[in-house]
Amino acid sequence: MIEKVIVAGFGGQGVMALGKLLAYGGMLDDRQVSWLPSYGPEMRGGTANCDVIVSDTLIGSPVLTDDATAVIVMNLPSMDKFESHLAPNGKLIINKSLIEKKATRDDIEAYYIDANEIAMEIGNAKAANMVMLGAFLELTKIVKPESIIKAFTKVFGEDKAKFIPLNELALQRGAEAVKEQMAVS
Amino acid sequence: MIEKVIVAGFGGQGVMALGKLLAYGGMLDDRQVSWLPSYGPEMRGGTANCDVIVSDTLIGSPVLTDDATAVIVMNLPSMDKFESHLAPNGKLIINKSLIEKKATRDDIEAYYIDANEIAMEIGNAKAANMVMLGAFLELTKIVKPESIIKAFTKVFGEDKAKFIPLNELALQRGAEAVKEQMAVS
Amino acid sequence: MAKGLVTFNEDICKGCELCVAVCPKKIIELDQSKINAKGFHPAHVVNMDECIACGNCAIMCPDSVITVEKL
Amino acid sequence: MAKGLVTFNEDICKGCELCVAVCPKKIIELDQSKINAKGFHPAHVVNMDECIACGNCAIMCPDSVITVEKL
Amino acid sequence: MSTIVYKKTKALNDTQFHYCPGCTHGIIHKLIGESLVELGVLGEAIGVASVGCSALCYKYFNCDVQQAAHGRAPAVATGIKRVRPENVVFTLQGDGDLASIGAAEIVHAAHRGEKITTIFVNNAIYGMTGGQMAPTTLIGQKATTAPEGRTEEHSGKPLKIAEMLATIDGAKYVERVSVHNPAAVRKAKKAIKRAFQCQLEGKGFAIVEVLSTCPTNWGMTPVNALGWVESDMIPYYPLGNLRDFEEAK
Amino acid sequence: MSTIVYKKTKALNDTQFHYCPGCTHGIIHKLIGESLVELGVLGEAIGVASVGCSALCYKYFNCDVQQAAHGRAPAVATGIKRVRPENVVFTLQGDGDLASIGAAEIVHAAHRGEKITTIFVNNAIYGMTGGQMAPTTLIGQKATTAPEGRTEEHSGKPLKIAEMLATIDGAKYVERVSVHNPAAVRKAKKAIKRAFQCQLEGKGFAIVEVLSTCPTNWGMTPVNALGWVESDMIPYYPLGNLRDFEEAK
Amino acid sequence: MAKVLMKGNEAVGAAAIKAGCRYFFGYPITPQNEVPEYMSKELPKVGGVFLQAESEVAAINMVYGAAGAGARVMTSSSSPGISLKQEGISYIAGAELPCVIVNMMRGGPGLGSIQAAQADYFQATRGGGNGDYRHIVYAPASIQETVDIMMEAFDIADIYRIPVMILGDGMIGQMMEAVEFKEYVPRELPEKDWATSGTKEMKSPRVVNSLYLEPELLQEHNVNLEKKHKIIEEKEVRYEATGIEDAEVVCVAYGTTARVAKNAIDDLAKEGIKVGLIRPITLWPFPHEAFDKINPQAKGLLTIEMSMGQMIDDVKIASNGRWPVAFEGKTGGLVPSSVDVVNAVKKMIGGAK
Amino acid sequence: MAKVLMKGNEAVGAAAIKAGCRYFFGYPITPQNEVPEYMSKELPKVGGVFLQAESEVAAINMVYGAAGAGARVMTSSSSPGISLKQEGISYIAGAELPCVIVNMMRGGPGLGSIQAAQADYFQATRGGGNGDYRHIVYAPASIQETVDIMMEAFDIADIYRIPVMILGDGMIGQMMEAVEFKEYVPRELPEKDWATSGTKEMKSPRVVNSLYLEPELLQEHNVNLEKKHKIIEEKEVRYEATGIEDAEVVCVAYGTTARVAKNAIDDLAKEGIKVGLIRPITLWPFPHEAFDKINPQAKGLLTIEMSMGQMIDDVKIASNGRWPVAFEGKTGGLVPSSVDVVNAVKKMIGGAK
Ligand SMILES: Cc1ncc(C[n+]2csc(CCOP(=O)(O)OP(=O)(O)O)c2C)c(N)n1
Ligand SMILES: Cc1ncc(C[n+]2csc(CCOP(=O)(O)OP(=O)(O)O)c2C)c(N)n1
Ligand code: SF4
Ligand code: SF4
Ligand code: SF4
Ligand code: SF4
Ligand code: SF4
Ligand code: SF4
Ligand SMILES: [Mg+2]
Ligand SMILES: [Mg+2]
Repeated sequence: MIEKVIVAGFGGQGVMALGKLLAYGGMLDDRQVSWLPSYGPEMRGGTANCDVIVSDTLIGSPVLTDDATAVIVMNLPSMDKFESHLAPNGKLIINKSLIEKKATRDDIEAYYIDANEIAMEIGNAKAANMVMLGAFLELTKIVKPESIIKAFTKVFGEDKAKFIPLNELALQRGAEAVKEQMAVS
Repeated sequence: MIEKVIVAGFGGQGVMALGKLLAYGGMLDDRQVSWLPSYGPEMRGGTANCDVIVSDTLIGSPVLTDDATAVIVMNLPSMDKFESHLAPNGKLIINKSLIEKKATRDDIEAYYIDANEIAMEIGNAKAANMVMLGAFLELTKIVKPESIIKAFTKVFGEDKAKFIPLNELALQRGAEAVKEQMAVS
Repeated sequence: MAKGLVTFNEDICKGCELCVAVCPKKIIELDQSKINAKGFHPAHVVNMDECIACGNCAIMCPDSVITVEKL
Repeated sequence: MAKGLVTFNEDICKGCELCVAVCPKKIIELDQSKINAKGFHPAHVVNMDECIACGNCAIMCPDSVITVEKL
Repeated sequence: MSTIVYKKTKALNDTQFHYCPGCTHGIIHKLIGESLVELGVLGEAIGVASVGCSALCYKYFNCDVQQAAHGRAPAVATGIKRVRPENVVFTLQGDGDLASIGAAEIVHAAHRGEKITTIFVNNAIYGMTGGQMAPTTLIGQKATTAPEGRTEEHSGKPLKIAEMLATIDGAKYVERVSVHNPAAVRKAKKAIKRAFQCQLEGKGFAIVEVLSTCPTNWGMTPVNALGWVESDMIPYYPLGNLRDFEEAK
Repeated sequence: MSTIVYKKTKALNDTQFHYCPGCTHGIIHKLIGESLVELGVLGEAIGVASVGCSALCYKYFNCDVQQAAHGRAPAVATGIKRVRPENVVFTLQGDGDLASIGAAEIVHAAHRGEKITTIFVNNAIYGMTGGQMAPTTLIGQKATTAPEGRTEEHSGKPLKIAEMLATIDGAKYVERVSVHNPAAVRKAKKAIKRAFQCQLEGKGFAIVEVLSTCPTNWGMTPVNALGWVESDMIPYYPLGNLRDFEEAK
Repeated sequence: MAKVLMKGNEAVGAAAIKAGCRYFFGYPITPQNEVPEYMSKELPKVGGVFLQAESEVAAINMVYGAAGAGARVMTSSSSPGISLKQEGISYIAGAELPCVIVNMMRGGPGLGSIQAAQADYFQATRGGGNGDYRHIVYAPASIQETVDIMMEAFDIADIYRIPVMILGDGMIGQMMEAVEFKEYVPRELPEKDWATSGTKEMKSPRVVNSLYLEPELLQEHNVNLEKKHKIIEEKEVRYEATGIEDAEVVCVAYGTTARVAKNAIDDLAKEGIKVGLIRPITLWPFPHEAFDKINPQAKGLLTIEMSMGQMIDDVKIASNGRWPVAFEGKTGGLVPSSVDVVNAVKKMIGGAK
Repeated sequence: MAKVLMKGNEAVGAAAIKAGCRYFFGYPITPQNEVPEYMSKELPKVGGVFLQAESEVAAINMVYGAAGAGARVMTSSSSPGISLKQEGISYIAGAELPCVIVNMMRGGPGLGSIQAAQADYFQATRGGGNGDYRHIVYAPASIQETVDIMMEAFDIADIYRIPVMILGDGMIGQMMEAVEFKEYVPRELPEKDWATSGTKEMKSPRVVNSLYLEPELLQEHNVNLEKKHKIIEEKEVRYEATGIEDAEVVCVAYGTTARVAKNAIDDLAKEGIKVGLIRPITLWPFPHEAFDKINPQAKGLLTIEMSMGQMIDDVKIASNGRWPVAFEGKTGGLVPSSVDVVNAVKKMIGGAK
């Protein structure tokens, strides 16, 4: 099993954190993992993305160019940039709240998640990234959601433990949202 | 014809100037020439020496190690250091005014010049280097004394022209001093 | 009091609120109803009539978003 | 006035004459009759009786040639 | 009829700044541009970009610019000015650039009385690299390389560049200003103009230290950052003129 | 019975100095050595030799010495002192070394309040390399790289290091002295001792600028060189204390 | 110890502290900022000192001073900053002081970019500073390897009294991987009887120095250094070599590009093309011996670098005419893809199979 | 013009001024001090500017500024000073600015000695700075050649927009030889339409820069630089080769050591031993082509350097396994004697004949 994921969005949308949680969770599930960030020249307000690999076997290059198995895009510029990085049959998970466009390739699977709306519903707009992660986990089963939750305090520190319930919920809601689409698609 | 000369003494004894005049004079005589200085760590009061080559053919390395055809020593430490640099049959020209020792090698020709005394006699202790140069020229005939005199203002500047007569005399006296020894030796 | 006309090049506003903070008439706000291409709520004047064309907002705007005219 | 005894480590004197210049009694001179191994005329006191053991010469000597004793 | 009270200066092109929202680097760019235009020397200007958040300023100014190595803008400007004394040469440098790695270069540009103008953006932090301590970071201020806040025992007190350079005779114009409110910005503009005037009159080296914000690395909103300049920076870094064309005391 | 009025300090070994006749580098060596002995800290001392005529001073001192790259002695001393705060660390630097290439390092040792002592030998010239202009070369003074004499127009006025560093808070002791006559030498010794005292008390950075001669490159006799210090150097570089353990003004 | 997920830069700091490094002098530069940041947080907790120097030049000279005083000390920077340290590194090598220097390389020349590159190979292996000197260069390819090497590097530096460089790149510095910290077991280390510490305990004065005004003495010093270098070349070479005895083509790559090469080699294996890999772990000393084991009938060697081709010089020297040497690379922050490598290999063996 | 006897360092200055160089930024260091000293005296006379910078770092950045402003400009230093210039040189190469840099090498590493050496070969030819860049390196062997090359160097720098290094050594700098100044005839030079001069004449703003934050753009920039390097490798290689077609042994040496080699070759000829010489005049680009003309039956190549062996890497690459490569050298300020070379050659051909 291997998942090579690109997570991309504006700075501030939590794409780096999403990637770190995924990688940490993967490690807790005893998988090989790598996480590789990439920033634009802006310190704030620019674009940010990271490459995450979770795999059963030794990881070669941590860089994803055109061999991503999944791409999670939080905003439009990211979608424009990274859709092409998907391998055939890869999964494109789109934050529908901010991206009106549809996937342009037809050799991939596209999923549309109202991440911001869902996050607002459960009480915190900042949890949109967790909603997207929930969707991704549901689709790939590469890491157990419990492991992500275990990773939470490791990545953000013990004092953030109070946010766990919210984030658990966000993962669930993301999973549910994508399940509906898996059914219809 | 080729002469490879090491000139050595205390800083201040004019060994560099001696070498430069020799090289410049050689050039005026249409020979190939090189002059290479070497200083100790002291700015003043230390030892100084230079290697001069005057030759009819292209000069290879300007460095003299153990192939000097002549060594002109102005003080004792220089003699101790450079006598061994002479090639067999080379000429060691010794400033007898400051060096009481005799040459230790017997495969070379040694000449003893009372350079400081002679210089004092003609009125300037600083001309001791020119006395030594006079002796060397007489021995080797590698450069015409007239060419040395022509070189004088080139090396020291036009404003030093007034010293030419003194220096001409010093060259002559050096030549005479060595001639006596050539006779006896 | 002079009257002012303040225009915003909304596309390049970064929503920093410096203009909001320095307006003596407190008539500038971020427009929560809009998001520009850079992902920010752009600033706008809510009550242009009160503008005194002091220029403070424009002087402080780091991104040269604002033009102020005296009418 | 105190009397002094000034000794010179002649071998390492550089003949700079700083001691000569600062001696209040003007009793130090370079010894033109000697040349040390370094090629200098070393300094010496010409009239030790006049020495007041002020230490100026020794203080100024850059090469620690001089020792001054008060008798 | 309407008259323009404020409009973007033509010394800046239409490329959008990469600076963070509310970062006062942008205000300082505007002041430099406006000064050059008002003095009528934009066409003679050659800027020297340093390494820091303003490294990319060559993308924005409507004048020639050379991008310099970190800290070396005054040396680069010296090279330019000695070749082209008729041009107007300025450097735009951050506090990491000028006060830390480039301390020798700025001291010696001042020492030689180099006829250049330096705009020194003091935001008490390394902006571009993500918030490390600068020589100008205040006591108690946190930085990524001073996680518990700067202490005097470990790092000394913050360096006062304007005061230090004012002791050097060749620094003929030295002033510290701020851009934390419109009045301060207006004063800052005057100082920058006068610093260019110093160069135009051939007096010598001119520097304006501008207290500036870094909301991102200070961890504040842009508006709160302005407040911090007033409440914390200005008390330690007093505003005012230290040299106005006269000799050093 | 006789008492010793003056005897060579035991802080110096018997290796003969390579300095030119009458060069006051030698006097300064003696003062450093005597101070260390009198304070009883020779055994704790670690010197840092710079690059200049005194580069070889490690051959002479009876204490540990590290030879530093040109201008970087304060950085090397910082490295030593941070590792061994209980030792007494000093740098011995020329004006080319400290005021020119090493300007950033000295400013920042002062800025951090590094607990080291710097003896700064200002002879207004590059001695070791043969008489090039230093930042401290006087106006009109000739140097091999200022063959017509230094001019203000081309190179600015000489840099006053003591005055400049005295503006930095971490520089807790700053004094300028001279060694052109016995009285001056005695004062210089006091200053050097107090500069070490500053370190021993953990106050911060201490520097003594010593006006020194370079008869060789000034083209003077050693005695005339002393006279030139008095007639030409001291008027531009006034002697005296600028900081005595208190805060910067 | 359990595995943790760590950024390369932080892992560098953590490993150094575990190995007893207590002094860090550095200056900020992307993409290695997490090294000083980590050290500023963690060193004080173990009684060490983190100091942000005023520049890279000052930092390396502080390292010189601290190393000369007997400390375990390191610095870290990235390409332009490492350029500024060259004089200081030359001094440290000349004075035979032990220290560790990390270079997380980025694109160049000049200010270049902040993205990962491997374009400082020449500088690292040939010495960008003046004079005849060498320093050991390790090029880890994963965070785990970085950590393991860091923990050894200080011992190696002490044993040989030589600077040791860890040559990573922005990617190694910025990426996160799982890593396990083994217990640090020091080698047998020589006493630092050359370190300046004051003469109090009646020891005779010690001098840390690289100045030898007498040419004969400097030559002698250089010959001694060279002897040391030869021992290091014999004893400290490290590399990974796989499938080279029967390979059609052998890839030579270090660090990040070696990982890309591995992907490509796996892909090629699926197509039945046998490709070997030599991954130098020490860049100096370069693993010349590995090349003697290469299939003499191999069609060629393919050097893969994130540069315009620098290690290729060493590969050519090692090959010594035995095989053609080709190059595949990207630079400026770009990373060659496994497809690039696959294609390059196919080109060497004459089109697709 | 008539011949004059001149020190190498002064000849450097005189030739530069003849070639139109009007700006010099430098910092004192032995054994090249006569270069700045000469310039300080002579440049003002021709309306130029000599400026003593506060450091080598400042000097090279002043050169960057002046070159960027369109000037003919140079700097000069010796080994440790050149180390300090590495970041700046990398910037100049990155921004594609023309300038001339003189290095009169001395013994190293570190402070080393003030005597002549050739131990900065790696630094000069591989770039001691960061990133993928190259600069042309000329290694003259006599004062006359130094002068001739100096006068061309500025044109070459302008044509390729690249720094040009003159790699001499303390001996070349300090010695005097007879020299004749030919009239400077400039090549056809491209307009400096990239130089910053103000936008007054309605030109659009110009930027001198080495920063390319987008990896794709930096890679493109690097590829363009590489194309330029290839052209230089094709067109600007210079060397002297004598007697190599039928040599038993070929010496490879540059600068001062080439002169020693010549003496030795003459001595060996007297003994009936045929020894050839390849004397690279450009060290980069290295004269690989010369090696193709060497007698295939030659017993070996002997590299002679005033170092512990640096150019030997290039000789090995050029030899590509065709001949054994041996080394003879001294370092630290010592110069190998012709006897040393004679013995080394004899050893290669198997004892005395
Ligand atoms: C030689 C070198 N060292 C370090 C860096 C990394 N660096 C880039 S910007 C910067 C400092 C930025 O701080 P500052 O000058 O205060 O500018 P700001 O971003 O705060 O405006 C540093 C250290 C570099 N590019 N080059
Ligand atoms: C990096 C570097 N640049 C230049 C030099 C050459 N150099 C040796 S000593 C010196 C300056 C000496 O002047 P100063 O510091 O005033 O000491 P002084 O000899 O006058 O006591 C210089 C430039 C060097 N060794 N290293
Ligand atoms: S011009 Fe003045 S009053 Fe009008 S909106 Fe701007 S700040 Fe407010
Ligand atoms: S100051 Fe400018 S950028 Fe900031 S909110 Fe106002 S208009 Fe927008
Ligand atoms: S001690 Fe005083 S009086 Fe005596 S010789 Fe010395 S300087 Fe003169
Ligand atoms: S001061 Fe010292 S060195 Fe100078 S002359 Fe007197 S004793 Fe000799
Ligand atoms: S990091 Fe700070 S200084 Fe840089 S642009 Fe952002 S706010 Fe401004
Ligand atoms: S050159 Fe000058 S400073 Fe150096 S030892 Fe001689 S007199 Fe003293
Ligand atoms: Mg800053
Ligand atoms: Mg000096």
